[in-house]
Amino acid sequence: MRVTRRGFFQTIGGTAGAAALIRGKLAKAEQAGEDLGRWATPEEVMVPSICQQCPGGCGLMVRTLDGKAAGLSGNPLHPVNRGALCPKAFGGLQLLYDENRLKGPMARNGERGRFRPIGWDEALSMLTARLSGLRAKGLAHTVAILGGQYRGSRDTLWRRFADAYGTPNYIRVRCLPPERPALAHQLMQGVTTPLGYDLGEAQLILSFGAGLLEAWLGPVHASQAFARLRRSGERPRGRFVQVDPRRSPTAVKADRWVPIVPGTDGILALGIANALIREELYDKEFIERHAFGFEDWVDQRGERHEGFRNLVLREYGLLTVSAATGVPVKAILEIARDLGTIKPAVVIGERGPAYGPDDLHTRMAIHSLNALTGSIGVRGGLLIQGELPLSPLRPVQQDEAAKRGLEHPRIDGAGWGEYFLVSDAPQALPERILGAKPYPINALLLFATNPLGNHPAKEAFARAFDQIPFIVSFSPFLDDSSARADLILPDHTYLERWQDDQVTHLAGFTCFSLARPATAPLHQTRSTADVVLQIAKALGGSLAKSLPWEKFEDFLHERARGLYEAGRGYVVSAPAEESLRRILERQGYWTPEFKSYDEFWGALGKRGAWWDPTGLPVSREALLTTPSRKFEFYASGLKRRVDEAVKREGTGEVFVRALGGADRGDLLYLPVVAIPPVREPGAFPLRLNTYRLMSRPIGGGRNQPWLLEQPAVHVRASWEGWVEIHPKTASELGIKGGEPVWVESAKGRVRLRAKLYAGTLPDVVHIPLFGGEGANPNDLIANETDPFRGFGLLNTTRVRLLKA
Amino acid sequence: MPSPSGGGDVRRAPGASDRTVRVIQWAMAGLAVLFIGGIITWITHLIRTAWRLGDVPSASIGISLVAIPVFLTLLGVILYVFVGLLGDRSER
Amino acid sequence: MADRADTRDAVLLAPIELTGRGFYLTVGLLSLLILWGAIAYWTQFDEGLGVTGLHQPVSWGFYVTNFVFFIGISHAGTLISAILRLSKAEWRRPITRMAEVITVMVLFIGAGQILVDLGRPDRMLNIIRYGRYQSPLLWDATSISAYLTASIVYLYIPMIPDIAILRDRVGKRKLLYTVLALGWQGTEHQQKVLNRAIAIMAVLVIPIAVSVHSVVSFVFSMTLQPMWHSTIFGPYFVVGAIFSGIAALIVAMVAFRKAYGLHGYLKPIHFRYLGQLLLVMALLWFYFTFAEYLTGYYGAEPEEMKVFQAKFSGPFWPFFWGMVLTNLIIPILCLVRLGRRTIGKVLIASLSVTVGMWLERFIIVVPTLSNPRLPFGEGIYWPTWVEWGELAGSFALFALFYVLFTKLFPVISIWEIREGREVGLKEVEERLLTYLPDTAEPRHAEPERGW
Amino acid sequence: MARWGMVIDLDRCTGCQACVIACKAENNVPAVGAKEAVRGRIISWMQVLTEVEDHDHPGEQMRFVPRPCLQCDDPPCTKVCPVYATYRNPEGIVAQIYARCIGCRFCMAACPYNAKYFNWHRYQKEGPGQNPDVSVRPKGVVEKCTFCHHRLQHARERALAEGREVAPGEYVPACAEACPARAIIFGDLSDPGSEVSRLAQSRRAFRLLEELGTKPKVIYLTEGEGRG
Repeated sequence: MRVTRRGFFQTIGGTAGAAALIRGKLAKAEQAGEDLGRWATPEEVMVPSICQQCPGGCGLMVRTLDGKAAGLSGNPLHPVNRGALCPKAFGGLQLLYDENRLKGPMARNGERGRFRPIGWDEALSMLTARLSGLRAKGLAHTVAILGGQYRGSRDTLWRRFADAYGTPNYIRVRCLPPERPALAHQLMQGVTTPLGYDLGEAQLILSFGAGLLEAWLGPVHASQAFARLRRSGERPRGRFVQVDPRRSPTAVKADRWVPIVPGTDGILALGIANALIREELYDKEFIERHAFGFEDWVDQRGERHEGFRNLVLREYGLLTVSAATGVPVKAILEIARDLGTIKPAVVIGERGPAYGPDDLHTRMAIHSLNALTGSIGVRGGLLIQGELPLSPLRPVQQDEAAKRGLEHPRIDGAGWGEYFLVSDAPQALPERILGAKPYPINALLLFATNPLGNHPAKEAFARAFDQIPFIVSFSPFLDDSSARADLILPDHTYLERWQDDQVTHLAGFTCFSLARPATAPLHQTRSTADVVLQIAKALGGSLAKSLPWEKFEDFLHERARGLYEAGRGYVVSAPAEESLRRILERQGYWTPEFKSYDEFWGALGKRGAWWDPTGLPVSREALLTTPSRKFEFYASGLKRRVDEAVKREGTGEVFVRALGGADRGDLLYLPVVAIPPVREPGAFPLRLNTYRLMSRPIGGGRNQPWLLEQPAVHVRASWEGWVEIHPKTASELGIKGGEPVWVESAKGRVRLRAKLYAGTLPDVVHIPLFGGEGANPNDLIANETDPFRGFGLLNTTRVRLLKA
Repeated sequence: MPSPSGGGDVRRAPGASDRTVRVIQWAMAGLAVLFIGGIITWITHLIRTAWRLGDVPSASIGISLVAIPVFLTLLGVILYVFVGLLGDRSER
Repeated sequence: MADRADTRDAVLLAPIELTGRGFYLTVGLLSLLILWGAIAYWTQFDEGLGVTGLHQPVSWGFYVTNFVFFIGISHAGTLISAILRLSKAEWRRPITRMAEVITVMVLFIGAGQILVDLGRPDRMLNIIRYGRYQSPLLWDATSISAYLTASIVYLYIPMIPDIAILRDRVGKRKLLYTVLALGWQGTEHQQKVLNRAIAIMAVLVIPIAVSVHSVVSFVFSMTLQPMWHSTIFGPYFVVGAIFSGIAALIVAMVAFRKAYGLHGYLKPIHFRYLGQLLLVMALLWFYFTFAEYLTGYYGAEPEEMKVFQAKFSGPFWPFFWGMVLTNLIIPILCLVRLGRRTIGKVLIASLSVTVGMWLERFIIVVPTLSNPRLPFGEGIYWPTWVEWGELAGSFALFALFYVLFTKLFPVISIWEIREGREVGLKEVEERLLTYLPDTAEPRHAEPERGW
Repeated sequence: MARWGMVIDLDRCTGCQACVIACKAENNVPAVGAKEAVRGRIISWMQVLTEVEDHDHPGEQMRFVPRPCLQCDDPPCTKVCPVYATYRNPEGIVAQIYARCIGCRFCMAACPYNAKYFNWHRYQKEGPGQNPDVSVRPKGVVEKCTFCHHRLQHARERALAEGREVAPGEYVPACAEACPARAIIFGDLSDPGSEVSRLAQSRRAFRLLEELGTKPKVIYLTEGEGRG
């Protein structure tokens, strides 16, 4: 055997080792003693927590051994997921133990991007000094707080802090606000809380582009409902139709996949409505008693308005619809007949990102199908989501500076002009900060959001960030945005902090989840909620009085008291006990399980959630709270808001253009989508469609190797992003599967691996958002604004493919 | 069949080295016996395990029925050659 | 009589007495390749099998192909020399030892490939303690160890007279030769013992050799994988082994004929006979391949067809058609008319067959694994420098063993040549008479004298 | 003796891969990294295969098939192991002895379902956040799904401590526990009353590569209109 240099040294080391061996014998005796201690079976405690990888809000049960987290599983008692989990949940442990988490607060050292670690006191004093300085100079309104995708008491706390501090600019950067009702539901039904989809009891589900089984609002809850739809055992197998430009895993599981030109979902819905009306398959009883604006009608001033029925019959014949959407007439007819005959049916039109340019009318058109099938307010259709009886908080005390600050208009212009229907418009933020219209931003707080990485307008945001003198980030990881921050106060991960979650979009029951810290914090991080309370105390005055709580735990403790006193609902327990209590409740005896609130709070902390399965107003009155107490095809609520805005701002031209076309008159308020002119391909022939993956958490999960390695099931890919191309299109361009290609749009170009996938329309290519390491598709997506959600349009960009 | 002459005419006087040569030669024979004996015990060990665990004993017995006689004949040939050649010198 | 013979066979003893510059050159080159192989194996041992090109569906690749290939070459020796001895073909005399040496040397390398292929070579002894006869690998271990002992014995016994000659003639390594010569004086009794031992070994070694390669094929045919699980694998591998064995033997013969100037002993007639044998084996090999692929194609099972397409038109087409070219077409073109330049043609044919047979083993092992039954994802396998290094190292090690052997012992059996000169002619004549129909003699001819 | 088996209802399964990641988290299966994954060395004991019915345009008819180790009753892999490192234990689970495996990978070549995975490198060391009940595998050994055998031992210890039999449903592997659509039903096939054996007789039941005679104990239920 050739003696290598290393081999030579090893042999020398060996002989020296032998001498040590004898000495080692003595040391070994007492070392074994302490080993025994280590090997004693550790104390195993199961701590309930909430998974924060997506807005689903599933209950976790964290297995801790001697206080250290060693395993995750679903909380069997939690009503949202009943012990099941999706793949993302298991990334939680890798998130917790990720080595390059920020170990403690850091301050900028020289130019942006270079940091020096500092202590918590110094960091908090820096932040407090800056905030109190701005308030003193009367610039309270120039502080902006960007919040990401989270719900529950942390949102209430931040909103309360902003009101007490005096800044109107608490802006949420997310494409779908789950705790607010969908805009279409609000305008057509007047509801103020989100509607629950009772998918488990439905017999037919028609979903327009919503990835139910992938990355919709609660994939685990939706998957359980899908399983009951298919195999509930008591009733025949339910049907599921998915309308999607891409054969996503949801479409693969559907009985019928309807490939459609991206952005034309509304037109297809109107085509189906046309077929329903023409073949008299719609729910006549519901329409006559509970619908307004279906037939032609005359208003008080005697003007005649054309009803939804005649408009649809005249404008949206099946041939025109089929031409615009690419869906064959036979398919539209079959879907309409299914929708008309199979009861109960539910139509889902609540996709995360926008459908297309005219997103509001698309969603209203899809929602009108729910009215035509009479599935509003019935089991298996759309149900009202009850209110959580949390105890109310004392009103916010505002001093002079706060009042003056709140008089200023919001920096992102939400509620005004083009965005008058929207509560947050992050899309408009970069231009307004750069232009300092109506005022410059002096301080920016980033919480649970990464606009420089995950937002289509990320270049504009980057330029805007340079204008802002003082940026604070609460991110536990150094992502693109926190790299530009001046001060980083890293938050705990969700397994290390107190937290709650008020889950919406569920089949009728209201649910409040509570998470205790599963393990002691691994590094010098602090929960941001506690940091906000400490800053409020440090700023003193009305802020300290508005946010009097010592720790966030006390805040939750106070809020949860309302659940105890509500006289309904239960802390989740094993299904056996629960069903007994449910039967009692149906006969009217609700028996309190706990004698005192502390006992209630202890049980809530041990079991993880409170829910109220029975308080369920299924009646239609609760669901139709429009001015006419009916389902309004002609959205009079929208008309009223447009008239108010015209009165308030003088000209109505700005938002009429936003609502799609100047001279639309009545069409503005009807669920009707203009048929787009056929555009010749031009320089960028292909359309880009983006989508979210089931195995990718919010923010992309770049530090969770398990998830990066196993992203997609329909396309064999791992670790890096990819672009799905139809084999025919690929062969025309001479691209072979697995080859890197350039995907180029007007805005930029990105290098991705090509995957041949026939489950798509030939002229559409698909890129998963957060696909993996490597190129970021946001460099590609054109920075077009969706006026109804204040977020970017993610699937209207046109691209072309080049061999790399 | 007359045997080829083979260079046998030059004989060296038997001395100390002669005894070492004989010892090495018999050691080689012993080594062969040891090697083949080892293989046979290994095969029997395998059969016993297969029999004890009921792990398709038929296959292993089949193999050993063939393998062990083959090894024994090999050993036989080696010893036959050794005895034949070495033994011949002493008897003359 | 004896001294004249001494001078005539001096050329056989030359390589042992004096070592020329060529020897040091070849040993230097070979040890360079061995160094590359050693470094390759050390990195693999250190970092794990991940440095090779193997991956999830294709868990076997280069090393298993090499294993089957080298065990295949080992059949050159014993089978050919045993068959030629039994059939008393006189032209075998200068060839038998060279063939037997190939067997012994290449068996070590072949068995070594399995050890190189192990993920945990440090646990090799588990085979001894927890061995399990149900696994074809254990059948391999048994039959290869039997074959190794048999071929060592079969090499050593015919060498004893030559070692005695060396003991008396060569000044160097006196102790080694005296020990190994087992006191051979060429007496009547010793000659009888020797001949009988060689006869027994010649008979014994053939079944062992056949068993070795059929058991090597059982490693594949005992599984349920498409294009592995077929009954033809046993004989197919044995035919392939003899085929590649003869090719390797010819290459070795040409190499040593040139290196040690053995033109007098390895004459074109030898190469002509071996060439014809090679041609017969080529056709026989093609028959087996044709039979296997036809049954697979005609049956058209979906999994079989997937592997079939992968070989014929899929990613493995260059290897498959390369194999057919080198194993069939080149040998036929070269060997059909062996007129002038016999040795050149036979050398080309056997070199192409050696490459072809390696390709054939590769085509058997890898395509089946890279097209699994379930949609697991096709794995395209391509070896890395580690695997090429190991292959080069194995060839170099085999060549080094061989060259060192020729330095210690004569590569052509001297006493058999002499026996051939003195006895051979008369013997053949008598034997011929026994074959011819007995015309005048009465029926009760004296009984046939032994074999 | 119990004969543990699993029924996977392909009609309920949504191909979400929760079972894949749950299995990795429970059994400390390492993520092999980008370079190794590109070379096709991902270790995932449970793997969701995508069966494409017709090949000329993939993506038309597709089916998600979660494939753990099927714990065959007549396993082709245990037959070929030269050192007894993989064997079928009395409870029907095909077990793997990591300390004895010599890494010859014969069982990987023999398994028609490719359910065996090899540690080409040393992919992970002992670290925080790992499940202490399952050993971390060194480089050079083969590993496979063991139906979360350590959970069976836990359940058996608990049952022994409480002096009772292991209750049905007490021992459930990580994939069955995590599946959102409850498509993976696990239980004792030898107990006729269990849901697993009931579903095994359903008209929709079929086994993967049944013609090979390996008698797998993971039974699949087809999609489509059939009852049961």
